[in-house]
Amino acid sequence: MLAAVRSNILPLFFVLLFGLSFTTDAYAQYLINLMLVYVVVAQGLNLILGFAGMFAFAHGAFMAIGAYVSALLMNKFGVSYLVAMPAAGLAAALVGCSIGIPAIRVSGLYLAMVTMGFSEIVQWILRNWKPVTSGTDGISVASPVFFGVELSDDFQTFYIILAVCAVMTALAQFIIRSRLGRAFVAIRDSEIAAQSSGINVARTKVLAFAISAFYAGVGGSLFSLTQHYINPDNFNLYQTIMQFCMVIVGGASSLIGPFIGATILTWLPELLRNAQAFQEIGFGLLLIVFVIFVPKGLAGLLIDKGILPREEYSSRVRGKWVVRKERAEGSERT
Amino acid sequence: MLEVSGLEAGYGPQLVLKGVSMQVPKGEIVALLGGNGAGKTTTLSAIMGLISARKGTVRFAGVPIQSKPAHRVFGHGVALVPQWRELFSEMSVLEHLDLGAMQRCRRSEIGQRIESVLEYFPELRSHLHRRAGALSGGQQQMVAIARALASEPKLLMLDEPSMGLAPMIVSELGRTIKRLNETGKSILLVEQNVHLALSVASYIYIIRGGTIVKHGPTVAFADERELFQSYIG
Amino acid sequence: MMKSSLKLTAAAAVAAFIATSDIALAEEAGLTDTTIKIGMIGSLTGPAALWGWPTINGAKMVYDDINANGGINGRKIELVIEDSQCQAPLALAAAKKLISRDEVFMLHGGSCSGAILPVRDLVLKEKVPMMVLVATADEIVAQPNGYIYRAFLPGSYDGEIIANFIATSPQLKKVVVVGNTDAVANVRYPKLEESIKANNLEYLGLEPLEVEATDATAQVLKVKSLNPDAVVLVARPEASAVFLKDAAKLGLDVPVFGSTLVDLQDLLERIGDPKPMANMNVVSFYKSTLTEAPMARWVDMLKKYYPDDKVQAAAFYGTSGALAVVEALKRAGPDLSREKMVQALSEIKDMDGGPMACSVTFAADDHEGCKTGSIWGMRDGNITALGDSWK
Amino acid sequence: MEIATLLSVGVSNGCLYGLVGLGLVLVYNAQGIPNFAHGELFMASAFAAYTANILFGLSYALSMLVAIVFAFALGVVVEFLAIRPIAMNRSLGRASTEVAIVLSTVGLMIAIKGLARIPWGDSVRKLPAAFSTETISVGGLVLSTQRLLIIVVAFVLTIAISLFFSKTSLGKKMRATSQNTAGAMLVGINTGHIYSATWGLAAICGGVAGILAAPLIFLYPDMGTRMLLKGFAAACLGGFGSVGGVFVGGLVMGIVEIFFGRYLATSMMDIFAPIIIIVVLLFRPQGLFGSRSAVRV
Repeated sequence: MLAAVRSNILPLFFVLLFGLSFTTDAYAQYLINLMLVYVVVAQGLNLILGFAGMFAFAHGAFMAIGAYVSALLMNKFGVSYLVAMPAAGLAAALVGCSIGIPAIRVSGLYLAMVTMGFSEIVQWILRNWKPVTSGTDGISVASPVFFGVELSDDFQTFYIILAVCAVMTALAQFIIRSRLGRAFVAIRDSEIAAQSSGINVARTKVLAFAISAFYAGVGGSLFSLTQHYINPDNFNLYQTIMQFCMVIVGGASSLIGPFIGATILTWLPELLRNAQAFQEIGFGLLLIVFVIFVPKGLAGLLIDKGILPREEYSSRVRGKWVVRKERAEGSERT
Repeated sequence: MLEVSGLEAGYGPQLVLKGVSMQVPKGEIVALLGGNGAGKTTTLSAIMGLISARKGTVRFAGVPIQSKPAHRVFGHGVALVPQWRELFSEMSVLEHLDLGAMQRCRRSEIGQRIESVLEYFPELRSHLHRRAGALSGGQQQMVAIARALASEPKLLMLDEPSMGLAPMIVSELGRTIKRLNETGKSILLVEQNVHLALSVASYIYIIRGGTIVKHGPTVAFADERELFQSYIG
Repeated sequence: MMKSSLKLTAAAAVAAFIATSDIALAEEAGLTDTTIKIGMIGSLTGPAALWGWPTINGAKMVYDDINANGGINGRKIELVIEDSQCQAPLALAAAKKLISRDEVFMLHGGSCSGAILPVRDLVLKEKVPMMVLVATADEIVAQPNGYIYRAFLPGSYDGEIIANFIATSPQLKKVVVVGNTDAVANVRYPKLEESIKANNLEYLGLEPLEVEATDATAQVLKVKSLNPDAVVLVARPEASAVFLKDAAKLGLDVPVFGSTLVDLQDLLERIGDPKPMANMNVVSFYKSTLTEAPMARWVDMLKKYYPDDKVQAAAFYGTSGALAVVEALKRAGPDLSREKMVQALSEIKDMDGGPMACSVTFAADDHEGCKTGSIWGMRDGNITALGDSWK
Repeated sequence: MEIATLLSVGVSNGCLYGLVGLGLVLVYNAQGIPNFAHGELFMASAFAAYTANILFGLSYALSMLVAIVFAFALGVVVEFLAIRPIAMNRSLGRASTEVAIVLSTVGLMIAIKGLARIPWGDSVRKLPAAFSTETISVGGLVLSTQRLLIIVVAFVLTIAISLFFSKTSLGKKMRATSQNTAGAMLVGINTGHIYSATWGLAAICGGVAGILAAPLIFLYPDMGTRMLLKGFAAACLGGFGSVGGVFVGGLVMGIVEIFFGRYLATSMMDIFAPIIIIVVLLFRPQGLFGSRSAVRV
């Protein structure tokens, strides 16, 4: 029984949330929805940051692209949400590609700055391209309609969000276990080694950008459903940093990490509402404490303690390459 | 001078050295031979304190140094010339010598130190103000050795100094190593070049799979080919 | 492992059950025979915290005062205050918590338009009366809307006030606008431009100024080259001060009109030099400066209930809203309900706006209660109310 | 005349960007990471000067000194508490270590900002200028004394830092460590101390900029973020190579920005810095003057 739970933890989590939706109030349901939305975005960030080891500082911007594209398609062209949401993901992926292609030319941490600059520019466009984005006034988002039924409240949108989150999780698992996922890990650990084992590094990097942006775009589209209204402020630097916190606290390069991270970072501020202690300081310190003391995040910790099952894709690569060892091995190979 | 016993070390979860024991007596040249991945560089890194030893002891002049960081080990008089030379590519040759001497002598003595080091490498004199990155491979190797010598170490460790050098320069290198030894320096030479090792070392250790598999005075390994086979095989 | 993940979800489940089983005893949410529960939302932490407590306390002191004097129709006001951090997801969470978990009778909140706009939908759907705290966007209160009211000068109106004022002086013809491009400034531009044109003034365009500008040399020189008769400055206090200093330094010598984003007293303190202020005029919410008699009652009230709070312009933004809430609660009588409350609010006519220059008037199809402010300027080094025409 | 005015403002702004950029470059060269908390060092130093001068009533010069010492100490403490534990953790791969350090600086950025809000979040504060006469007139050109001070101090500091790197032994050790950490260890340099010193020096650069800029702007906890981007842009233009290069990068940035704003579009001034960052890093990663080899890969 316990073993069965251990190995099916994510499906069980979805079933539990589904069951819970019959007993929650609007407030809790809203937070569950928001949490699932953040899971989707964090999974995307995890793919590029945790698995491919690329520092992309632009997930707020990708979310914005997704949110605005789906909202505008629905508001201005009356497109069904079933079309608008994937379109939002694709639009974000396209933009992700287009900044990914030049960005692969800059190595390592220059990427952090390029992507941060990109986010600033997206913010500026959202604020200033008023005929389309309505600038800082924001735009309200129509509720999706399925078979004549308008899904407007949190209990109804929950089903869409839950389904999308489950699909995206399955997709993430598929990617991680595929050749592409292994290529991600290989370029993270050593680009030279990856190249010499026949991986097209440039293409893999662009794909990492595109896939990661796709997740953020879909997440942004779902986010707009929870809010019914979006404006540029929803997608600022703070949003990006929060996504980073989720990945790091939950556990980078683990499928379950984004779930843990999104759960904690959505609920903790709410539980501490009355204390009003969880402000920026707590947020910042949480990030620092985790990168120092729990670098593998809670998922890594639970896996190491044997509480969670080892994820086959991550155990294969864990700690295999260390900088000095690269040198040492390089030397002894010659 | 240097006593290593039961040394275990590695990277991350991987153990590379599985109990290495060896000695470098004062004033001797000792060679450590081994194939690719045998743990030669790891041994030097562990002695130098670049990676931390998990088990075993390293004593230098009777003092345990196995848990000390590299700069402290250096302070005891151990200098390493790494395989990849690890030069400061944007700095001049003179600055390299300066930095080498700086930590182990008074400011007023630096000039004198540099002068004495340059006696071994007269060729460097004409390149003192050039960037290290702009030098040839042989010259870079000289700078790396000279930088280490500037600290007047008691033990000099050389990690495959012959690598990538032309045969002419290798034999020149052999002569320099011998001259250094004649001034009383203990030397630990890590090599794949069996010929060079046999021509300068007085005692030989062979490492394979992270342990010392054979050792003895050089005369016992007179046949080069047999020696080569023994660590490859 | 099962334990840890189950624990989490179990905790959530338990919390949910507690919430749903805690059914209010009164017929209408948030009411008992002795209390009325009102939910407040403000930006108490994070970058916008500057406005958080001062504006909340400016409204809260009115409720405190009512409670100290026995309450309304036998009921005392009980406040539940939640933080929005000026972020939409958190503001929405706060509103949902207040409505579905704390089951408040009504809301009085919102300090950032962007954060509170998502709440509008929710409030209208749940039919909860709401008084806007300090958020200025028109859309929040715009019709159709049966439940949301605002009792202070909304952002878009100060442009009209300024344009009308400029038009009273025949020698002022050409107007240029300088301002920030963030949400609070942007809500003001459409109506400002429209009013300038409606008054037959020449509109020379908008020169953006960064919110965090450290200097405005480029803007001042550009404005000078356009040769305007007056400048409308729609910027936050920091950027406004930077602009005024550079304008004085570079010899831009035309009247400048500030929006309600700035306060003359505050600008004077910031710049610390009356010279750059000589041409400055602002639209103000208030009847008088904080040091003059009409404001004395409110300043005293603040000092009484919140002696640690700074007496500043921002302190009284929320006061008129609280006064309107109290007035409506009184009118709605002891047999209170949300619908009666909304009815009572809509019937408020010509109520004294307290510190506000306007008198508050609502109608069933117009929930913007306050549409006038006054123009103040520096005259002989003193802050002087100029009224609504050039003198 | 107008051009001279624009130039004087552009140059002094550029000096500030250059100083902030220099602090970023020092840390980047030493540890290969962009320090996202650098803007907060700028902010914290400005508040330190404010606290010393206004709250404790110290003389202006003494407050500046206190603020500089504070900046140095803050840099060293931050390195020791939040950076070193990660840099020393050998169990992470190189890529993970760098990402972890960057995230740590991001955490610091938020935490320091939040910390500053506790005493100073309630209102905006102002630090007086160094000289009581605010402007002087040179041949009809009105110059702000504070801006002149910025230009002079930035020039002097840049030259001093250049000399520090080429002449002093600590400077040489810092250069050696940034070029080859393993090599530095092998010549007996305690790289831990060097990192502390680097962060301290970087914080001084940011701090001096903060102190100098404070009288021109107003002090509030969020004042650093904008400066961070401008500093990045200056560093990118300068090419992360030499001290002088970054300073010139800052000047170019300051001058071009203001002329662009005046004659093309003031609305673009907001995103001038990110555009420069992207364009330079993508098309000329060695900066305007840097040599290709100076780029860290």
